Amino acid sequence: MSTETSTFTTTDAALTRDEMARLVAADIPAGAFVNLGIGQPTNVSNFLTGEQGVTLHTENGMLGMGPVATGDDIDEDLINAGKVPVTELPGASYFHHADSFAMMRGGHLDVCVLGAFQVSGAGDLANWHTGAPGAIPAVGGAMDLAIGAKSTWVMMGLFTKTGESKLVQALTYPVTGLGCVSRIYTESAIFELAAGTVTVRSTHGISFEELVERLPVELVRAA
Amino acid sequence: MSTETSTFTTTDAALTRDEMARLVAADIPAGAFVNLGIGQPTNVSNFLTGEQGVTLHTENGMLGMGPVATGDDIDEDLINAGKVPVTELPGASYFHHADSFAMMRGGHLDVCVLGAFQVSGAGDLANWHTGAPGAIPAVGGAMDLAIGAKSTWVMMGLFTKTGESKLVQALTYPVTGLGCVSRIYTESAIFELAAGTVTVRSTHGISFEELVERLPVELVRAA
Amino acid sequence: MAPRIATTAAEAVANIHDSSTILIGGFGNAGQPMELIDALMDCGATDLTVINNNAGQADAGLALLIKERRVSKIICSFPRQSDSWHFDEAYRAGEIELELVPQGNLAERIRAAGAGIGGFFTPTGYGTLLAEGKETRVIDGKGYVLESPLHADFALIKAFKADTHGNLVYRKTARNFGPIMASAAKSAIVQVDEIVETGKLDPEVVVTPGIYVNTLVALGGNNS
Amino acid sequence: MAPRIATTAAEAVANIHDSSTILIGGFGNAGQPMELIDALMDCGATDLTVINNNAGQADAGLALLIKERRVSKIICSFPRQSDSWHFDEAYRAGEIELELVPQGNLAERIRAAGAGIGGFFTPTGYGTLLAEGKETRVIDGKGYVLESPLHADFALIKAFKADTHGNLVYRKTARNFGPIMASAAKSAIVQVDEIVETGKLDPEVVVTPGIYVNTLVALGGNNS
Repeated sequence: MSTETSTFTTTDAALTRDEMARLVAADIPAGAFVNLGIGQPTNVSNFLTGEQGVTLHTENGMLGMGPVATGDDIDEDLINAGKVPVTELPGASYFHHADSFAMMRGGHLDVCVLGAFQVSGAGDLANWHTGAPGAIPAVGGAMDLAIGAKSTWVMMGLFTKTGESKLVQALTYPVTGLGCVSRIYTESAIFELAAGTVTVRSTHGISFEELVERLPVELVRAA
Repeated sequence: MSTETSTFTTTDAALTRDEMARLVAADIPAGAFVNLGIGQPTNVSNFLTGEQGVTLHTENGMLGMGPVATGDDIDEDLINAGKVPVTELPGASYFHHADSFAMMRGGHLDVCVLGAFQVSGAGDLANWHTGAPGAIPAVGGAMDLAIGAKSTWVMMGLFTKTGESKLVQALTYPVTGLGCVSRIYTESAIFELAAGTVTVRSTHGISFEELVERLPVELVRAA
Repeated sequence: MAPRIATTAAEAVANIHDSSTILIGGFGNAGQPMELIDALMDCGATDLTVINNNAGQADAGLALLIKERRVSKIICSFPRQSDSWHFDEAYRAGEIELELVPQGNLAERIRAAGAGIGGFFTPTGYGTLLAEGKETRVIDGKGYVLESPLHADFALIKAFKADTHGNLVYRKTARNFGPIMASAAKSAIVQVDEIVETGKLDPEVVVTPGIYVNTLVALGGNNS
Repeated sequence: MAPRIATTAAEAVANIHDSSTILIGGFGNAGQPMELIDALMDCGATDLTVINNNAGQADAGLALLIKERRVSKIICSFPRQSDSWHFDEAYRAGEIELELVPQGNLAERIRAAGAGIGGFFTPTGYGTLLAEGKETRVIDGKGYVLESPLHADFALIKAFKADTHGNLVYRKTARNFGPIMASAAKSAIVQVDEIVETGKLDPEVVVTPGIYVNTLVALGGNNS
């Protein structure tokens, strides 16, 4: 999971969702055990290569999950955490829910990729609940996933519809997990978070200086 | 495990070890899941009948343990808690050590039969350590077994070699488990322990009155 | 005891009484004991506390129990879904109590009940709304929340095959909550596709030993 | 990562360094990784903390490590046996530290380490010498002792078969501590009778998923 070799890069255009997913996929070390959260992170699986030999975990009790099932391959007993029918790869295994979450909680997965409402410079994550009055709360596996891997990466848009930064000094949404996020992929920039320092690895369609201006956290440019 | 129908009985001679084992076996309810401790309790299995349909648990990871293995049936991967080769009955299952002790600790076994150094009138058990200076302590599964069944029964001699009662007011040996024993089988008498009351179910080669005289705990004669 | 073998789902759930706490297995449709839930609906038991990953979907199963106000409390991780309208309505009306538990803590609490553990420190949920009012502790520099076991009177689960001793095997991700729920209930009621003779399941591959199973009912299935 | 496949026991244990904490599987001879323990003896690592159910027997394996004073501390449930003379001597000489743990607490502490649990309340040992100095608590009228996870640097275990992904199956009661020890070590080193191609083990019957296995070595066996 080391990132010490990252050098600052920049591109003219913001990243598309597929480009983000492709970058995440390329950053996953060969042979890693990975959980991809529901939503944008699921798309990462489309860009993993066979040579990477990545094993996917689904928290409802499986390692070695294959692509989404279609046609005759659909089996109602074989679904992912998003309740979508999936397939089984050679070397797969099944286990019950307590064993599956023990695997996460025990820190055995290498990478977990999640969506987010907000991430703080300290790596605090908010992605489970808007906290809006009247909203019915539902947490699922969000809090387990947040702390359930050696590295937790986030994929999100960097700005809200009204232009506020989702990379914040302190969360205003309810916390999912504290100090758990180590990397954030957005359409505009990729950030590394470590020991309270936020390093910008790359910018996309925005300059480092503009980022510094628009984001409420102190930023360091990668060397 | 109810004993409400027991009526007081007496026989002229002290029970032999086989007679004790036979009585214990007869008291085990049909269909029960049972763990028999190392030593005297192991002998109980020789007196269980097929009609009882008792399932034996061994804490090193098996339900459905059969008789001791001999000859070609000996398999070094199939042993009991006493490390003796055993056999497997139809309907057996294997599980790992944490699951096996979870089964005990969770109260899923019906009966556990153990040996003892001492039992108190309150059902406290001492059977793991003499506490003698210089003795190297070893506990094994003793403490787990003591509290690991719906009913814990003890088989022991009632008196020490020097004639002291091993049914005591308060343990002088180190505790294995508190308030866990509900029945004691000895060569001289069988006792039911409940809510601090010690009821004598039967005497063997000794009268109830002699027992009252020799034992330091208050005794009630079964109706 | 060898499990009671019921011939219908109705017979399997006949002992469930008002005010019971019931673990219900399944994640999505996988491992969901549909027929047992329907039978629970028919048996009339009410004032139930239900422990399930979700809070019912659409117009079937658990959702109908909630619609009929038979569930006074639900303990789950993910009640709100696009089609959880019956729960949403009961909840907004203040007619159902919700205890929201992170999914892994839910699983571990159920496992703890079966394993005789009195409580455990989990890192999941530390520093969040769902730890409010709970004991917390920093151990080796990391924050943990104390969580308690979730015991139940009954478990309704679905497995693939059973033998007549009650040993169970599951299929793929339909295993999910089944094994831990069977261990955490006083009485586990299990629907299976097929009951085979004892001796037909390899002891090495049994997932739930028969000791955890009280009632079996074979209801066929699509996958056998 | 797919596990490293070593060709000899010596190569399998080559990374074990002085002052390591090592989980060693087995109960009696069943599941005991004899060849790996012998290789550990040969590799010279010392000042070891060993977690095992026992403290060595006769003049082989763990007993020899203790005889050579390579084990500074042992965490076990049953050190004293008729043939545990090397442990007895080291212990009486004050040359080995002993942490005695009830067997089920030992298993649960190992499981807790693998499962990321910070501590748990167990009824086993409450009111006994082995709870002295430990935090206790009465929960719903029953006494419990707080026990902590047992993490380790390495686990040496024996399984029956592995596939090249490191998925493991065991044989009969030789399963014992293997699965939980594999999960509790930073690096699990596993000897098996046979390594088969990935795809040859049924995913339903895998007991230890490959994620827990770091090094495999096939050493044949008597039972395959």
